[in-house]
Amino acid sequence: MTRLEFDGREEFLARLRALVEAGTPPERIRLQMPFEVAEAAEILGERPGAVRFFALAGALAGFGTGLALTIYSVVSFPLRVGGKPIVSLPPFLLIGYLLTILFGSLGAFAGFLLLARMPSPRGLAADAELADRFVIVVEGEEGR
Amino acid sequence: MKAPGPTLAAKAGGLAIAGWVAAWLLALGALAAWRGAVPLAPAQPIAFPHVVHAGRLGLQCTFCHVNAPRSPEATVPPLSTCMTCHETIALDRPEVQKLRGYVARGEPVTWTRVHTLPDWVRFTHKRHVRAGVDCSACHGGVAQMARVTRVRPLTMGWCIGCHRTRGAPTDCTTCHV
Amino acid sequence: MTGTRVGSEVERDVLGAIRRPGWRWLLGLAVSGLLAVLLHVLWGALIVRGLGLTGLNNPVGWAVLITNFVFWVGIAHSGTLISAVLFLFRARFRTSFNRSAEAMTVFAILVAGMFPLIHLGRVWVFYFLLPYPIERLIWPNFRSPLPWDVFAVTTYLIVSVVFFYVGMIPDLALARRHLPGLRGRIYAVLSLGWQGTGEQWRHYARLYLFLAAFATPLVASVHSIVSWDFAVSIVPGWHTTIFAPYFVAGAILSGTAMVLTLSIPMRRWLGLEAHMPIDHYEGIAKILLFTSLLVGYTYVVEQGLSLYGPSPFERDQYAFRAFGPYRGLFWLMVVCNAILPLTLFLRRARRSLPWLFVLGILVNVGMWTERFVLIVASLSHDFDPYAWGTYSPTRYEIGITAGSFGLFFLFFLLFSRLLPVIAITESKQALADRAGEEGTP
Amino acid sequence: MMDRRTFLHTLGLLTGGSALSACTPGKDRRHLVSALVPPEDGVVPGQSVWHATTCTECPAGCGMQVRLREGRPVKAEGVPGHPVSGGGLCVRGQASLWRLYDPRRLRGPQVRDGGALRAATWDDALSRVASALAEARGAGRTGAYLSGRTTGALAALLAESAPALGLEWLPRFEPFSHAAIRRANGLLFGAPEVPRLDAARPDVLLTVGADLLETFVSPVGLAAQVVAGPAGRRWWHAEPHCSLTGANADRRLVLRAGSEPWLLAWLLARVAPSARRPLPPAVVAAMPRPSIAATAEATGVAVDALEALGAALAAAKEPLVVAGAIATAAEGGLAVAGLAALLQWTLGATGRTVDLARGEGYGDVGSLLDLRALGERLERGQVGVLFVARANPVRHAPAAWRLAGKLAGATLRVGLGDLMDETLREMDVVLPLSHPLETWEELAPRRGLRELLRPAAAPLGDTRAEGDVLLELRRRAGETVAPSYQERLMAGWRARYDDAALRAYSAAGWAEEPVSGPPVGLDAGAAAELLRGVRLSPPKPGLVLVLAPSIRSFDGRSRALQLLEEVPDPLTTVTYGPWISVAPGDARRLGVADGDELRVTLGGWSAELPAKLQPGLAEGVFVVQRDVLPSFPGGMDPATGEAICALPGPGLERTGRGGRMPYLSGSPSQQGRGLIPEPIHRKETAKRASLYPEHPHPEHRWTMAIDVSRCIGCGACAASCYVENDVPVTGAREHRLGREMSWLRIEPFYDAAGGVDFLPILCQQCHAAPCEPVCPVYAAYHNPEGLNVQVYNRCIGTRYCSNNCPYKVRRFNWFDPVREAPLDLLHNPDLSARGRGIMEKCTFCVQRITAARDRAKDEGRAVRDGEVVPACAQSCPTTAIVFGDLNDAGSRIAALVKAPGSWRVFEELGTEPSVHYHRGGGEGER
Repeated sequence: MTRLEFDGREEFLARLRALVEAGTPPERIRLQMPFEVAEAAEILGERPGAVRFFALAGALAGFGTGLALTIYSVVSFPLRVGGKPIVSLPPFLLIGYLLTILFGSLGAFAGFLLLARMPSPRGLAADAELADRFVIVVEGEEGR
Repeated sequence: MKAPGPTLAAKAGGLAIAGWVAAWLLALGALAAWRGAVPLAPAQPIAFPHVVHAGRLGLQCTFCHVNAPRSPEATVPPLSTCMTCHETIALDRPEVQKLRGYVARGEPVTWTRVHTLPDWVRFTHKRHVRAGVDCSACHGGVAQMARVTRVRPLTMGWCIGCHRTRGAPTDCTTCHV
Repeated sequence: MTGTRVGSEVERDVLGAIRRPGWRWLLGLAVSGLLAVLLHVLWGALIVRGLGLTGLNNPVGWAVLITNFVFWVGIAHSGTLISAVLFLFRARFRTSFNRSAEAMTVFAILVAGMFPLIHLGRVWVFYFLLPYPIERLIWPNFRSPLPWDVFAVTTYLIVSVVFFYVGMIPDLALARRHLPGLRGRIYAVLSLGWQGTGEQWRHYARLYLFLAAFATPLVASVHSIVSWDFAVSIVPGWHTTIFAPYFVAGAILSGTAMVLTLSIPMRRWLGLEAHMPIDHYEGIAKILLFTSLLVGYTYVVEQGLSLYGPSPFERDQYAFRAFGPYRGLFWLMVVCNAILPLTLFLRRARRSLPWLFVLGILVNVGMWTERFVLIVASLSHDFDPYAWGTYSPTRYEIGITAGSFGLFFLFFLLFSRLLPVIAITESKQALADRAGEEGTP
Repeated sequence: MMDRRTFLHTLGLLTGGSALSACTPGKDRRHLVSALVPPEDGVVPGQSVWHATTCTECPAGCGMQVRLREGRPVKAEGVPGHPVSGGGLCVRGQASLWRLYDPRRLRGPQVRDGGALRAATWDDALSRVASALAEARGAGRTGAYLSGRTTGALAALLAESAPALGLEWLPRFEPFSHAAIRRANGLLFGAPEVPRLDAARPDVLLTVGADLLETFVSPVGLAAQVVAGPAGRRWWHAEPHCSLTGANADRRLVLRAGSEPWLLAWLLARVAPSARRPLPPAVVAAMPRPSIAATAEATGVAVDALEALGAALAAAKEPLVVAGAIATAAEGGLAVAGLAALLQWTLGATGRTVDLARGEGYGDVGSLLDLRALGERLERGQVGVLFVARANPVRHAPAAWRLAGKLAGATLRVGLGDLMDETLREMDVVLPLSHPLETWEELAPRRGLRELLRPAAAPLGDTRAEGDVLLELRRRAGETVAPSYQERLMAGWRARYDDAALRAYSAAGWAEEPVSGPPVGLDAGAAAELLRGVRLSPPKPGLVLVLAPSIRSFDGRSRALQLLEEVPDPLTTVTYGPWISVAPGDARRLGVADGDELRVTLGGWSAELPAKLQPGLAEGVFVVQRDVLPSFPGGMDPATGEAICALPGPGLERTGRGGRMPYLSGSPSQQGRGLIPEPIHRKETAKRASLYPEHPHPEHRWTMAIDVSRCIGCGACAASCYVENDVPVTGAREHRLGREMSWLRIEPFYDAAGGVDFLPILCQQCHAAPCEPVCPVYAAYHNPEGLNVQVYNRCIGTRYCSNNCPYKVRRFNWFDPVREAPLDLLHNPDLSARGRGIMEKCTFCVQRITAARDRAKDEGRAVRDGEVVPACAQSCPTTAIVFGDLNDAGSRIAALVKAPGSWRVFEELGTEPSVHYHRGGGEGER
């Protein structure tokens, strides 16, 4: 396996591009970066992660929960207030909206932890390496 | 001015945060503790066995608790009621002698309530008895109890449950005025 | 010049700040700590003796306590605005402020959240407000704006905390590397073992984007909902449709002002001048100016509507605000919120940190009075003339208000020492971007 | 003749909760008590019994029924159809229960030991008195017994006891002695009496000074009569200041103080020629004939007003002129009373609406003249033992007399009373009297009427009935007397009544006997004499200080009862503490605002009082309610012995002190907001403008209608509400902060002309209530019977509901309500607990609705119309409040709600209140 380190982003990207064009299969390339470089993912031809699906699921769940909770609460113990109808949707939609956002963000966060395999014991290990430079690691055949 | 810094900061910070959190937990704890708990089966000055009177002798509840059908409060009977029998019956029993002691001293007996409701609940025995609710619905099988025990939760949800099944009013003013 | 060298500077300075507690800091910590204690002591008194200790009375059932609630929720706003909205708009000057603004948001919501509880008559049954299946079979009334508040504020708190934390993960990892021993371990655990692999970065980017996307509508909705506490009622002076935008604008104004108030001294005392350039402050100043214009506009519209509208109650109410016993506060609020910020049309004013600092404080004074006038004046002069009455706070309310500031600054001071106050990683990225632009003609 | 037990039973002595029955601990929820024997028959725990008895807060003797629970009186109400009160009970009557439970009540006898009073036993105290009596007899010094107005059985006992004890029973002392009226009637008709009035019949009514609605003889009864007057009835009221009576009259004439003789003289001359009962020539000859111009000049009343008044009286079918109170409490009061009496005579009122034969029984009441005589006798050391019972002469005698000092002239001073006062403080022996609800008594407040008082509670302290004290003293003097006052009374009743009659008496609490007096005739000579004595001098110019009677404490005897301070003064809404009412014009001149303190000086006398602006008041007139003054600054009219209450030339200056004073009104005017629409057109019942469907009220729809033309603002409803609902009494400090707790208030609104409208505001039980949807926990909700329910134990105290209530009728418990023992016994057990941090409010006395439904269920029927009567409606002397079920098409309420001109407050807000207001049938001239 080979390990390459760079100070500058441009050199790093150039080299990465070269590697891929040279036919190195992306799945054998591991990167480490001090900050996000969107182009890297493009070069490796990776598609945006699945976080969005978690977010969507959370959002939908939230909205459903909000409506269900509010409607159930008035139906189970109907009390007349201010001459308003028992099931008054506008305020209930509001609750639904808020829970959409709440569950949505939590869903996204949970998804991230899952996909990024965090918290990761390897990362927590005392000697875990954290690059303040750009690192490209190309695993050899024996890597698998 | 470098070594003590972080530790001091950490200490102060830790303390402050801990204190704040602790205060909240304390408050919540106090909240949880806040309810007047009533023992389920308190000891009574005289161990009156309902199992004998209501059970074996088969006396009606209202034989002693005369006010149940006509008043909000069922009330316990006056000692004179007990003495109608215990002038002559079971004089050897220690509890009966206790009773006679009270009467002799002219001292009223103060029982500990087993079934009690908070001040903000208006409960009337009359309505329930007249609606044909069996005493045991709320008081349990007293006729089998040597010492009266609270077997029903007597919580609002429990009341409402019964009111709903029996089609009794569930408007708040029914119980809370 | 390449990104990493400059980047490592940021890293050193910011993380270095965690080490050096000046005497100013310790003093501040002590003072704000005492105030925070005072807050809880006075609250205890209110619980034990009753709310009669406040100056509240028959027409005026809400006053300083609710004013504080609205005020702090308002403060909380700029955090989300700067981190989420500016992130979506790719506003570069954001990087100097977003971390402290997010922290500010979290702390402000914590403080704000206490006030609805403090002003409850029977706080020991506050759980009646929470939607959980209790044995009483009865639920909160979701038609009332107060449960909306409960949901809105809770949501806002949780989302802000997540946003704050997620944004910090890479920096925590860095901090872990800079600090030896136990504290290092703590930061390591907090960083969840972040290593900055390509995989992590990929998902991280998506997550941050989504959080920003979720948080952005909250900027608008949370304070709208707070405004509906008033707008949904029928009280003359409260019952107006303009309240939602009015409150949001006001919230951002006060929040931005608070950012200035906090970050200018911080910049100085933590020696971060290099990483929080004036240009960035100018950007904030522009936001301040813009929102101030919005607020000024709503003031005019509000009065206009009342004069134009059919309701004599409304008309009397606004006359009462401007010329009644609270006129002093009313005009103070107009000057602080709608007039003084106009100075920011001048570039010199926008770039003068002392003025921005003073202005920040004045604007928040103005915003606090705005909420006070709005709440108290409306209640003290509503429909039935017989029931009119005025209100003035007691030392309990004043103490609790001071205490709330104490608690807030306590949190912020701790933050300024225990966590990286500037988004290091993002700054690096920003610097790299700039370097890139300069490097590639 | 029935046996003793049935006899007692008939009198209700043994029925539930009476003083003797075992009283079970009410509040203890932790224990149950087995008594030794069952309680007396009739007692069912947790059920109330109503006792008919009599109110004694003032001499009128209104009927009062008391509700007993667990052996304690918990509520007082009027007796429907009572001959004196007609069914209402005034604010003071409501407060009589506060007197019963007053923590400051004297608990036991006190005797003076080296200067100070100290507690003593009855035996000790009485033996002192007995020996002193013996000594005095030995020394040949007759003692004196000075008491307040005393009637019925006690009067009989005193009449025979006083001589037996070597005492002279002095003429009764009453601050409101109506001496001038009695003197005039004595001179003119040989009947020195206060006539019984019928204020319901007149179609034209002129009251000069006489405050029919506040303190004049029998205010509750008169109020009921006045509002029941015939349609189109016109009522003029003439007085220098602005009293509640004046505020309620159709037209109020502001008289210059002391010009009453002018007005009446002019009227007499005006109507005499055409009168239905011509005056004898001698009288006509002696009649003074002031010109209308001179009269207008002297009285300050416009000529056309005088013309209108004269014409109305002359043309009236059933005219009535009444002069009294402030009008006769002045120099020349006799002339005023005399002229009024002659007007009554010549207008034909005497014998019809003015009944001297069946008078109010004031014949044996004296006046200040008698008090002065007593003072002189004391100075000359001619008095042996001096008794003062149920009276406070020290406070009501003119301060200049220094009566307190003169009392030392007696060998021993014995005071009988229930609360320490200025007079009792001067006594050597203080004997605590039981409350009228703790003893047996029989009153005869007016001729031909007997009223029963019976014990409703066991005495709270070591107190006794006055009758028992007298009997005991006679026993100690060696006489053989009845074993107890109770025995004496019962013997009397046994002799007087048979079984049925006693039952009736006991059930009603009163019995009327036919009284026949000779028809009175006018003594022409005396009349001419009196007329020749009328001096028409121009009234003194300049400021005048009016010492007005107070509806809240009568002559001051009820002043100690806190409830009466909690309930605001109807005209100024001042609650606690003294104040001086100032006309806005004078306030500008003096540069004072509400709460600024004024020093008032009259000769040597001075007092410092905070000012309160009163719009209705004429400039130059300052009003102080005489009950709030520590001593009486006025003098006495030697001709009649009346206290002079309109005092010219007071000195007024700012002290510079001042501050927030406890008054409740945020604005004396409606600010054009039309709470009381004016004038009321017949308005089409507005279409319900709402997006929401009408919600159903399947069973009942409780609704209230209030007739503002009948509401006189007396505050009885408010007081009744306080007692019925345990409304916390918060005190002056809280009132200053604006934290009164009243569930029901009466809002006085002044119009530009100085007229006053009274608007009772209570929870309006809106159908689209703004308070409900904002409550986060459903503590406020709308129940199927149309009530806006407040569930106290669910309330968490956000106060949002109160903010959102346009009527501001919700009350928040800022602190835990505390009541000093034994006041805590005055507690309605039907209510659920409320406390600190809870919002509370009126719910149309829902506990009474529940009780009525309970009763109906037991009897297997529906709730009847008029069966549910909220406390406020029950007490209203003028029956202005009607309550009922709107679903019941035949009910009174249904008719009233539909009636033209009925409106709801702030209807434009779409809250759809369940409280409807209307102006009765005929609109007043106001």
